[in-house]
Amino acid sequence: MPVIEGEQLRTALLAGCRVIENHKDRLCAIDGETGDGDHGISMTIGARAIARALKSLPAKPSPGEVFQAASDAFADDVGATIGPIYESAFAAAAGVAAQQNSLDSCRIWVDILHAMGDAISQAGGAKRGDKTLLDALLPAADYLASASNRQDLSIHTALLEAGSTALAAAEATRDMVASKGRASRLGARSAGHPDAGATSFALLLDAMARSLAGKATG
Amino acid sequence: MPVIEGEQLRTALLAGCRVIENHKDRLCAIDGETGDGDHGISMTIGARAIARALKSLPAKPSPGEVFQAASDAFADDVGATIGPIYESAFAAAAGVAAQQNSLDSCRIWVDILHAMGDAISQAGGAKRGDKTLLDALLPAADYLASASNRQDLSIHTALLEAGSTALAAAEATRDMVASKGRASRLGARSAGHPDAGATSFALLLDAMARSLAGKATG
Amino acid sequence: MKKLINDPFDMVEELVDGFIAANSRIIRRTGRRSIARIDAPVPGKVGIVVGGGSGHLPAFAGYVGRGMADAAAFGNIFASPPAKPIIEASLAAHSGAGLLYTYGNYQGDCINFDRAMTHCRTLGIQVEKVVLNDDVLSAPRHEAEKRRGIAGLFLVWHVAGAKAERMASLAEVLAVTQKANANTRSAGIGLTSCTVPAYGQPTFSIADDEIEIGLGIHGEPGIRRTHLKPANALVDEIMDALCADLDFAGEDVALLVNGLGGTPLEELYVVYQRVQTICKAKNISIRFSHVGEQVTALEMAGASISLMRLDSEMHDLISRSEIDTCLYRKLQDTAYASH
Amino acid sequence: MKKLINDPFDMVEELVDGFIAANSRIIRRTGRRSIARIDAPVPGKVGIVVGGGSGHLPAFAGYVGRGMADAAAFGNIFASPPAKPIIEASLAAHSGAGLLYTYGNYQGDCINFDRAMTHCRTLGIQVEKVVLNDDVLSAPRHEAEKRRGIAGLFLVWHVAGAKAERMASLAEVLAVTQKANANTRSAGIGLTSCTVPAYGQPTFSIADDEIEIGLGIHGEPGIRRTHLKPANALVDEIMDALCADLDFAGEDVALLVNGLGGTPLEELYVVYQRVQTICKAKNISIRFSHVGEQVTALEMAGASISLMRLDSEMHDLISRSEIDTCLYRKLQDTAYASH
Ligand SMILES: Nc1ncnc2c1ncn2[C@@H]1O[C@H](COP(=O)(O)OP(=O)(O)O)[C@@H](O)[C@H]1O
Ligand SMILES: Nc1ncnc2c1ncn2[C@@H]1O[C@H](COP(=O)(O)OP(=O)(O)O)[C@@H](O)[C@H]1O
Ligand SMILES: [Mg+2]
Ligand SMILES: [Mg+2]
Ligand SMILES: [Mg+2]
Ligand SMILES: [Mg+2]
Repeated sequence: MPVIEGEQLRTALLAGCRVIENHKDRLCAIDGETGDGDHGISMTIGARAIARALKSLPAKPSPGEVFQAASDAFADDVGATIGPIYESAFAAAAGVAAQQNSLDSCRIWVDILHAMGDAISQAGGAKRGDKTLLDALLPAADYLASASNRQDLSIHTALLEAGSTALAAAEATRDMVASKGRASRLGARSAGHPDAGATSFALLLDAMARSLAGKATG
Repeated sequence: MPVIEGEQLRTALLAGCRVIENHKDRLCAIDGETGDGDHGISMTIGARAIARALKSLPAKPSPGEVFQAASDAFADDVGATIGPIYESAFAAAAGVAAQQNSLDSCRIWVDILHAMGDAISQAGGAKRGDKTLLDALLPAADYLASASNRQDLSIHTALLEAGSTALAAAEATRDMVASKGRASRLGARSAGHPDAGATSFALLLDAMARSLAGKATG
Repeated sequence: MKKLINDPFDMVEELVDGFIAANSRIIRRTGRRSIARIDAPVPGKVGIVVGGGSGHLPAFAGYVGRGMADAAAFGNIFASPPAKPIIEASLAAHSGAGLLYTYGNYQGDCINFDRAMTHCRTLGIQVEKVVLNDDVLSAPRHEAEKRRGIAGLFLVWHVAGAKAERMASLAEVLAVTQKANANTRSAGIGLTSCTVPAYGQPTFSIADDEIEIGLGIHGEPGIRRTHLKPANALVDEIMDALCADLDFAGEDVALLVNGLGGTPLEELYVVYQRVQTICKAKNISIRFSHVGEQVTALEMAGASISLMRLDSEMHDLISRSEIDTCLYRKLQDTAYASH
Repeated sequence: MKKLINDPFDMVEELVDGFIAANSRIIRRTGRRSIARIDAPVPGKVGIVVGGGSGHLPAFAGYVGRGMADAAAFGNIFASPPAKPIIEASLAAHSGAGLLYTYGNYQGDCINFDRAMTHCRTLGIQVEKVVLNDDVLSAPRHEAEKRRGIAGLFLVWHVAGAKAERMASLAEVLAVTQKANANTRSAGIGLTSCTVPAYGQPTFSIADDEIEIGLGIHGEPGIRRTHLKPANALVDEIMDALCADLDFAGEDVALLVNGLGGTPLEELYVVYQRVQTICKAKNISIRFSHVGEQVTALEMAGASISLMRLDSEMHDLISRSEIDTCLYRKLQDTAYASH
């Protein structure tokens, strides 16, 4: 397996963007149950903007440059809640990655995810359990933190597991009652459907992990 | 069988109005195929207006008064093409009936229908074959003209036959191409559906004949 | 059928009541189904009397007010008003300078307005008429007198209203209105049908991927059906039809992108974006434009495009007019600059 | 999905192009997704900056012009604009007298406007905000700060715009806008869903005989579902909800009957007819009213009612204001009388 440098990160993020776009309709449908049905669209607009930005980065970008390009892309093109959320989250990731040439340990990914989580909480005031993308992101971070002491796991395998953890956690938001964003207006009526933002975050992380591990994404 | 005086005519026209309203949706559907789908509504509005007017006529009105009340009702409440058409037609019928206490011969009904037909042509410029209510009215008049020499037929039976003739003639407008009114804009596309106005006229005449003959209407 | 109504047969009564109550700054009631400008008759002014079936708001009653019409008659849904409310409107608008009737070319309207005209003339009132026939798709050019009137009335009435407001004579108002109508062309497309409330069913049925080209404003079918295409392709077809009928290239025009009721303004601006691109390419100068719902067919989805070729008189009338009607307002072109 | 569009992902770009081209008398482009009054910044005037997701026209961009807003930012369909176009709009509207941001209470708008505000303040520009929360059905009274903004903005912005147009200070414009918001209440019902073009499916599904009570303006579901009822019964429910939240009895009010996009004006007048009957019964004096589509949700069928309690300052501002924006115009109350 190659180390995770900027080039691999770029490829992985592009793979994630393709998966997001492939799941556009599902994400809209989930958002439509309790929100306004546009989450797949906002994420697709963001994914396309990231893809454009990443393609125009110079060869061999640093990991920090890749995350910052994603942040700028979300900032300019997306809007809504999710636009500034990911703008802040990717900017925080870029901050953590800034001094790194490669992202090859569980530890650095834990730091990245925690920084993203903090930035998200700061941007939108949400905390764990509010039925947002934090509820996919933080379980993935937890898993990586627990994995960081295990010698038997490669970073690629650990990230794959983190992706699976995020997907399961996103699914588990089904039972939560939303307390942020549009869905919160429905109160108890918001339970029974998974959270759209948690689902898209999990798809993104899982697709990136698969790409880094050289697996097919879909 | 009672003679056909104003009171019987009023009862018959009220029966006709009920039948029109009962067929509202069918008339709209027919009009919708080639026109704007409102014929059942215009006729129902007219039928209700006639019913209101006839109910407020004094007891034992003359046949002329009955027809004139119907004309005024259409004039005030209906509009569209069919409003002035029936306004004129009923006014013409009132003119023929003016000198009569009863309408007991085929001859007088032929005169009434011809006067109505002329008034309709004058009001809207249509002639036989243009796929209008004339194509139900004039065949009924033809039948009554042919029946007027036959001693074996009561006026009640003759009017029943005239009603059936009108219904069949209305059905036969299916093959005609409209050259008046909205449907005419469709050209050949107007063939294949019976004419809405012919259908409603036939329903009206048939219901009146049934009422005069003491039969159930539906 | 899902509508915010009570008994469908009471709908017109109730909407007329609501309309009159909501617009009492500008109009007054002149009968059960007729209204006039609150200050009608305006001394010395030709009275412009309009009307038609209900279901087309803002047309027709919405245009009563300063700068457009003096009085209007309401019909039932999609049905011409009877002569009676037209006569009421006429008497209210009549200042002595004569009346102009102007309405779309539909058989019912022609018959009822003609009956009202005959009546008013017997009272000694001068009445002229201009029957609008802008829909190029409703009949071929050599039968232009058979064409029906659709949203082009919105442009024509700018000219008619402005001329009358300048206290022109009946002959002058008639002439410029005829000229405006003769220079106006429209064509429309429908994406969905609409439901006449008292019937409760869509007037026609149409597949999810089909549209009607050349339909009118009453939910009646169009002249042909085709598959849904991108907006740009549809606009190109419509513009071709308009320009084939009257050569607008190199001309000054007034332009309307009209929504039929169910199509959001956002889509109308997508349409306008293409229309103005085409106009630039054809060297057509848009001197006045409007994008919005003006002549509707209840909740039908679809749009029409109308172009009116402007000569200097018409251009002057439309650009300098000030309009304050119930449902449409326009300031002079210079209003911003002078502020 | 049947819409007059091209690629759904190009729709906002194209509609903004069309909007700007069609309204060039009044506005100019200040960025890819932002516009300002053609004469902005107006020297000495507080700049009113608005914005929100697309799909609500005439709101929000349609209100840029004399008497309402100075500049606006466009978001994607139903999505708040990012901070960037809000900043572009702000810089264009900024004359030195300060800026007022005013928008509906949605999380996305709050975050993005706040980011723009922070940025502008670092540039030394004074910025205040009034976040509108008129929808009484979106949260209980003791959580009024959670309520979202719906069509009431149309009334509030009359007051804000008129005050700014009179060259009041930022503190004064802020105060009267807060007062207007605090006195405004709205509630809506939806009959159908709507389709976000890039998704292509209705946002929610609803049976033929069901309606949503208390829905917003983004095709999101309402707070409860009930059976379709006659319009009068629905209006009674809405008016009860409004009056239970703020006692309008005996007060002067401004009133909006707003269509969500797919409901014909004819139905809105049926609604208004009932509203004004109720107002008479409750001794509520309607000093200003408007019936029409102002704050829409694409082609969604439905309506909302907004009431704003007027004190003498607000009444003076709303009745004497003259408004000439892209999609809404209003003359002074006296315009007819003085003519
Ligand atoms: N305050 C918040 N903090 C973090 N995430 C949030 C917050 N509010 C909403 N979200 C996430 O955003 C998702 C909705 O995004 P989207 O539909 O694109 O935005 P909008 O609600 O503006 O339409 C939710 O499913 C949730 O995961
Ligand atoms: N010129 C005409 N003369 C006589 N009858 C006509 C004429 N035009 C239309 N009709 C009749 O009127 C019917 C349509 O009536 P209706 O739907 O009520 O009016 P509209 O066409 O104004 O909607 C047609 O089916 C036809 O029978
Ligand atoms: Mg959403
Ligand atoms: Mg018809
Ligand atoms: Mg009709
Ligand atoms: Mg949204």
